[in-house]
Amino acid sequence: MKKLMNDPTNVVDEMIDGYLKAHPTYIQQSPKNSRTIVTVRETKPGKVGVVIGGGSGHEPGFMGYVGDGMADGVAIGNIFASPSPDPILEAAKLVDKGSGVVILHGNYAGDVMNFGMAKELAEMEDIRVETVLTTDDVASAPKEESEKRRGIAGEFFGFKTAGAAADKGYHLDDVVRVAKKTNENTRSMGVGLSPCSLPQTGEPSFVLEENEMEIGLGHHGEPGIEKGQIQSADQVADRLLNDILADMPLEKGDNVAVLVNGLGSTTRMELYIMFRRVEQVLKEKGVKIHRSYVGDYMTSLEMGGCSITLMKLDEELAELIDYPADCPMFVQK
Amino acid sequence: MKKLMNDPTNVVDEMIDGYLKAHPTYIQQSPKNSRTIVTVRETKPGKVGVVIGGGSGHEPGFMGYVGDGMADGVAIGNIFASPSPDPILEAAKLVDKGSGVVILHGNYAGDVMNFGMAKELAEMEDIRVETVLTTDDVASAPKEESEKRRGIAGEFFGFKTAGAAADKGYHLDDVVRVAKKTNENTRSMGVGLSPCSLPQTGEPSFVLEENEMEIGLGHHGEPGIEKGQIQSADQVADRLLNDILADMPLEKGDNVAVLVNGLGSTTRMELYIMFRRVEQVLKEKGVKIHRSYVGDYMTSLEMGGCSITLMKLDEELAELIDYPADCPMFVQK
Amino acid sequence: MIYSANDLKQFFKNVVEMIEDKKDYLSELDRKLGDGDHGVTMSIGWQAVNEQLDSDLKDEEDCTKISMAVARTFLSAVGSSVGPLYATGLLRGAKIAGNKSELNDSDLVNYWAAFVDGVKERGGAEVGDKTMMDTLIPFSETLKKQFTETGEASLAFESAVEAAKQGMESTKDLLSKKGRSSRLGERSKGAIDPGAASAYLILSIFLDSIKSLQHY
Amino acid sequence: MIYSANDLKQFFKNVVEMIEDKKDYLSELDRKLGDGDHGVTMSIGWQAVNEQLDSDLKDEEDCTKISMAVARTFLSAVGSSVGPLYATGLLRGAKIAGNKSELNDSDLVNYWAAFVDGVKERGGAEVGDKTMMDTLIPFSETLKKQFTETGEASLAFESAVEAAKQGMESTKDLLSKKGRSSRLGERSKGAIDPGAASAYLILSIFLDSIKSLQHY
Ligand SMILES: Nc1ncnc2c1ncn2[C@@H]1O[C@H](COP(=O)(O)OP(=O)(O)O)[C@@H](O)[C@H]1O
Ligand SMILES: Nc1ncnc2c1ncn2[C@@H]1O[C@H](COP(=O)(O)OP(=O)(O)O)[C@@H](O)[C@H]1O
Ligand SMILES: [Mg+2]
Ligand SMILES: [Mg+2]
Ligand SMILES: [Mg+2]
Ligand SMILES: [Mg+2]
Repeated sequence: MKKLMNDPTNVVDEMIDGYLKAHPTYIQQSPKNSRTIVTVRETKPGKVGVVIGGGSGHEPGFMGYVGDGMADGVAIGNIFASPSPDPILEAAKLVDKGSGVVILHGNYAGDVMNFGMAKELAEMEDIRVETVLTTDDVASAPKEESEKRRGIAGEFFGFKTAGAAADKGYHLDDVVRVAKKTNENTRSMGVGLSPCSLPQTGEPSFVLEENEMEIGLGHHGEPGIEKGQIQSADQVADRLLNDILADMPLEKGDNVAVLVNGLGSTTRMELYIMFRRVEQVLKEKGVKIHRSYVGDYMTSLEMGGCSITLMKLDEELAELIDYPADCPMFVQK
Repeated sequence: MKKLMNDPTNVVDEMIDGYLKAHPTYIQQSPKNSRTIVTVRETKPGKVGVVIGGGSGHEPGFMGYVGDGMADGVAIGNIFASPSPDPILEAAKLVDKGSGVVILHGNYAGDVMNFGMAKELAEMEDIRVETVLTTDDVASAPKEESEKRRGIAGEFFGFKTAGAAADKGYHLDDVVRVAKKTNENTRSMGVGLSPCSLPQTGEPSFVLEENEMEIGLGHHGEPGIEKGQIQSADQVADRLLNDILADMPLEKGDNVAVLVNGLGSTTRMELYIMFRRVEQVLKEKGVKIHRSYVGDYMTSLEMGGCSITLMKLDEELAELIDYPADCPMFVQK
Repeated sequence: MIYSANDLKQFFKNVVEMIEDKKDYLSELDRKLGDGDHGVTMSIGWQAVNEQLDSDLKDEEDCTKISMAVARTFLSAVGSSVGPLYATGLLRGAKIAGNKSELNDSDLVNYWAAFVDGVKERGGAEVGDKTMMDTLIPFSETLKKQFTETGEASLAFESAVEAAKQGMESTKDLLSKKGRSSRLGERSKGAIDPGAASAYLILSIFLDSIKSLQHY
Repeated sequence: MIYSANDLKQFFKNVVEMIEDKKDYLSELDRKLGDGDHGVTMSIGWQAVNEQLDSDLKDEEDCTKISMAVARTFLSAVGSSVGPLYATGLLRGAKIAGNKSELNDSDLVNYWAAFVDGVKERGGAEVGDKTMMDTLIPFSETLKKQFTETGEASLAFESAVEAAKQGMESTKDLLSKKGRSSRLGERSKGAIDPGAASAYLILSIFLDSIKSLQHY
C-alpha cells in the first residue's frame, strides 16, 4: 500500500517536524523529549494541566488536539504504539502550573502500563497526576466488563470536556469528575471496510473480501466481532446504533452529542450519509441532538470505515461541549 | 471499491440531507432548489454575496465552505459534474443583498458553461453578477495558456480571500479584484497514488501499478502529465515545488500561504511529511511562510495523493487570509 | 414522412433505454480521458427525462414543448459538460419544431441541423477538437447536403449517421483540444471521446426511429 | 560457566540480529490478533539498543549497568505493550546482576527468574492468558526447578527453553485474555501470540549464547 514518505523508520519524527513547522503559533516541542509537544500559548495561572497521548497514526488524534480549550500537552508514540513513560512525564512537567495534571488515555495494555509508569514517576517528582481512561467501544467487551473496553473515537469527547473544564478553571478533582462522567456517558461502535498498512511493513492490517465489512473492528485494525456481507449505510448505522443504545439506552427528551468519525479513507460524503440515518433514528426516539461532529477525528492511518459515538449530555457537559477550542487540527467557535 | 451508502443514485441528495441535519446553526437549503445551500446567519446589510459551487465528491469543497467569512451560498452538482444553472441562479438570488454577487468556480468545460448560463439568467433578473475562475493547476496547461488551466486546491484560497473581503465590506469590484489577484498569485500541482471510484459504477477512476504514481493528476481523476515509479515524499515535494516555482518564481523575502491538500485517503501523517519538505525548500529560498494549511481541503472522493499550493501574499492578501472564518467544515480564529 | 409527437416521444424513450444499456461503456471511455462519469451523467439525465415522458409529457402533442421539456429536464438533472450542450441543441431543435404536432421531412432535417448548431455555439468546439462535434458536424453537414441534393430525408439521415459514425471513430486518433482530455496532450490519443460516442448513439437511435416509421 | 559482560553484550547483539530476521514474522502474527506492529516495535527497540551497544556501552563491564541501559533504551524507543514488560524484566535482571562483570551459573538463573517475575508483575498476566507469560512462566519454573534439582545450569536452561517453546506453541489454541486479542473471544484461537513468540526467540538466542560459551 503506497505512501508518501521518506525512510519508513522516520515517519513519526518527520511528521512531528512538519507539524511543528506548520503551526508555530500553536505548539512547540520539548527540548528534552522530541515526542512531547505542548501549547506555546499562555494558559491561565493555576490552570489544571491536561495531557493526552497515545500511538501515532490516528491524526488528528492525538497531537492535533493541543491548543486552547483542549489539551495543553501530548505524548506521541510510534504508530499504533503507546508512548514510553518519558515523553508522558515530560508533558506532565511542562503543563503543570501547580494545580495538578489530568492525563487522558485509552484503555490499551500498552497505554495502561506506560501512562501508569509515567504517573508513578511524576508523583515521585511531586506533581499531582490523575489519569482517566476512555472505554467507549461497546464492541470490545460486554457491559458487565465495560472496564475492559477499548477507547476509540469517544476519546475526542473526553478531550473536549476535560479541556474545556480545565480552561474554565475547574479544580483538578472536578476536571477528573467531568472526564469520568464523559466516559460514563459515551458509547461508540465502528465498522471496517478496508485496511490500513504500517509504513514499515507495507502490509494491509487485515483482509476483507470485496463484499465484506467487519463490525466492531478496533481502530488499530484489531479484529472486530463480526465479519459479514457489506450492507447499506442505513443498515450499518442501524446496527451500530442498536448496539450502542442497547448499552446506553436513551429516552425521549435526552440530549446528546453525536460524532460520526471517519477512519481515514472513508469520504465525508459517506460520513454524512451515515449521519443522516443517525439523526433519523434519534429523532424517532425523541432524542435531541445538541451538537454534531462529522469528519476525521480519530483515524487509523488510511483505514476505510467509520464509527458512531453518542455522548449523553447533562447541562454541564453540554456547556463544556459548546466551549470554544482552537487547535491546529480542530477549531470550534 | 466499497462504500457506506444506500442507493448509489441518491448519494448526493442523502449527503446533503445529512449535512443539513448536522449543522442547522450554519446552513439551510433553498425551498426552491435542493442543490442550493445558503448560510442561515444574518450577514451585514449591503454585503456582497459570495457564491461557490461545483461537482460534489470534493468535500469539504464546496458545500463545507458556506459560513462566516467564506461563501454565503453554494450550488451542488452531481459527483464530479458541474451543477446545472438553476441551483447556481437560486444561490445568487438568495445571497444578493443589493450589492451584487461574486461567483467563484473552477475552469472546467462544464463549470464554464453552467455558471455562464446562470450568470446570463441572473442578469436577466437584474442581479449584478461577476464570475471569477480559478486556474491554479500548473500541470494542466503551459504558462502561455494559463487561462486554460484547471482549478484545483487553490480554489480554497479564492474562497478565503473573497469571502473575507466581502465580509469586510468590500465593494463588488474590489471583491472581484481580490479574487483575481488571488488567482494570479496562486499555483498548485498534485500527485496521484491511488484511484477513487464513483458510487454508481464502483470502478476505480484510473489504474496505477503498485509502485507507480502520477504527477499532475486532475482532482477528478483526469490523467496527469507523467506516470512513473513512486518516489520519496521529499522527491515528490521537490518535483511539485519545482514546477510551481518555475511558473511563479519567488524571491527572498516573499511571503506565502501554503496548502498541502489531501485528496482523500492520504493520511495526515503523510501530508505533514510533505509539508516538512515544503518548509525546508521555502526556508532555503528565504521565503517566509505566513500561514499553513495541511489536511483535506479539496478531496477527490477516496483518492490517494495530495497537492501543494503556494499563494504569494501582499499585505492585503495576508490580512484576508488571516481573517476569521466559521463554516461547518472549516473554522479559523 | 410524418413524424408525430408520439414518434418523437418514443424516440426519446428509446434513447433512455439505449443509455441504460450503454452507460457502463460510456463511463469506461470517460475513465480513459476524463473523470469516468459520462455514462453516469447520461443515465441520470435521461432517467429524469423518462420520468417526464411518463408524467407531464404523457399527453403532450406539441413537439416544441416536448423538446423543450426534455432539454430543461436533462440540463436540470445533470449540469456537467453535456447538460448545457445537449440542452442547447434540443432547445434549438424545439424552436424549429414550430409548435407542430407532426414534423415533416424538412422539419426533421432542420431540427437536427439546428440541434448541431446549438451544441456548436454553446461549446465552441470544431471538428478535430476531439469532442462530440466530431460526430455532430459531419452528421449535420452530410444531412443538409444530401437532403438539399436529393430531397430524400430517410436516405439523407442514413448517410448522415454513417458520417457520424466515422466522425466518432476518428476521435480515437485525435489529440484532444477541448474539455477534460484537452490537457492530456499526446496521451489523449487512442481512445474514442465519450461525448462523441453518446452523440453517435443518440443519432443512430433516431435513425432507427425513422426506419421503423417506414414500416407502417 | 563464566558469563562475562562481553558475553552479555554479545547476547544482546544476537537478539538485535535475530529480531531483524524475524520481524516480518512477528508482525504477521500480530496482524492476525492485534494491530500488526509487534515486529516493527521489536525492531525499533532493538535497533536503539544496538546503537547503545556500539556507543555508550562499548566499554561497559558492569552487567547491571548494561542490562539497565538496554532496558531503558528499549523502553524509551518503543513504549507500546512490550516496552514496559521487557524493560521491567531487564531491570529486575539488572538488579540481580549485582554490578558484577562476570555472572556465574546462579547469577544467570536468578537473572532470568527475576526477569520473568518482573514481566509478570508489570503485566499481571498468567499462564493461559495467551501472552508472553505462556512462554516465560513455564521457562522460569522449569529453569528454577531443574537448577535446584541438578545444579546444572546449561541443562536447566536447555529444558527451560524447551518448556518455553511448548508454552509458546500452546498459545495457538488458547483464548486470549489479555492485551489486544483478548477482545476477540473465540476468534483469538488458531494463531500463536506474537509476544509469546518473541519471548521464546529471545530465550533461545540466550541458550545459544550459553552453548557457544562452552566451546571455549
Ligand atoms: N466545449 C465542448 N464542446 C463539445 N463537446 C464538449 C465540450 N466540452 C466537453 N464536451 C464533451 O463532453 C464530454 C464529457 O462529458 P461528461 O463526462 O458527461 O462531462 P464532464 O466533463 O463534466 O465530466 C466529452 O467527451 C466531450 O465530448
Ligand atoms: N499484560 C500483559 N502481560 C504480558 N504480555 C502482554 C500483556 N499485554 C500484552 N502483552 C504482550 O504484548 C504483545 C503485543 O505486543 P506489541 O504488538 O508489540 O504491542 P501493542 O499491543 O502495543 O501493539 C502480545 O502478543 C502479548 O504477548
Ligand atoms: Mg501497537
Ligand atoms: Mg464530470
Ligand atoms: Mg466526465
Ligand atoms: Mg501490536
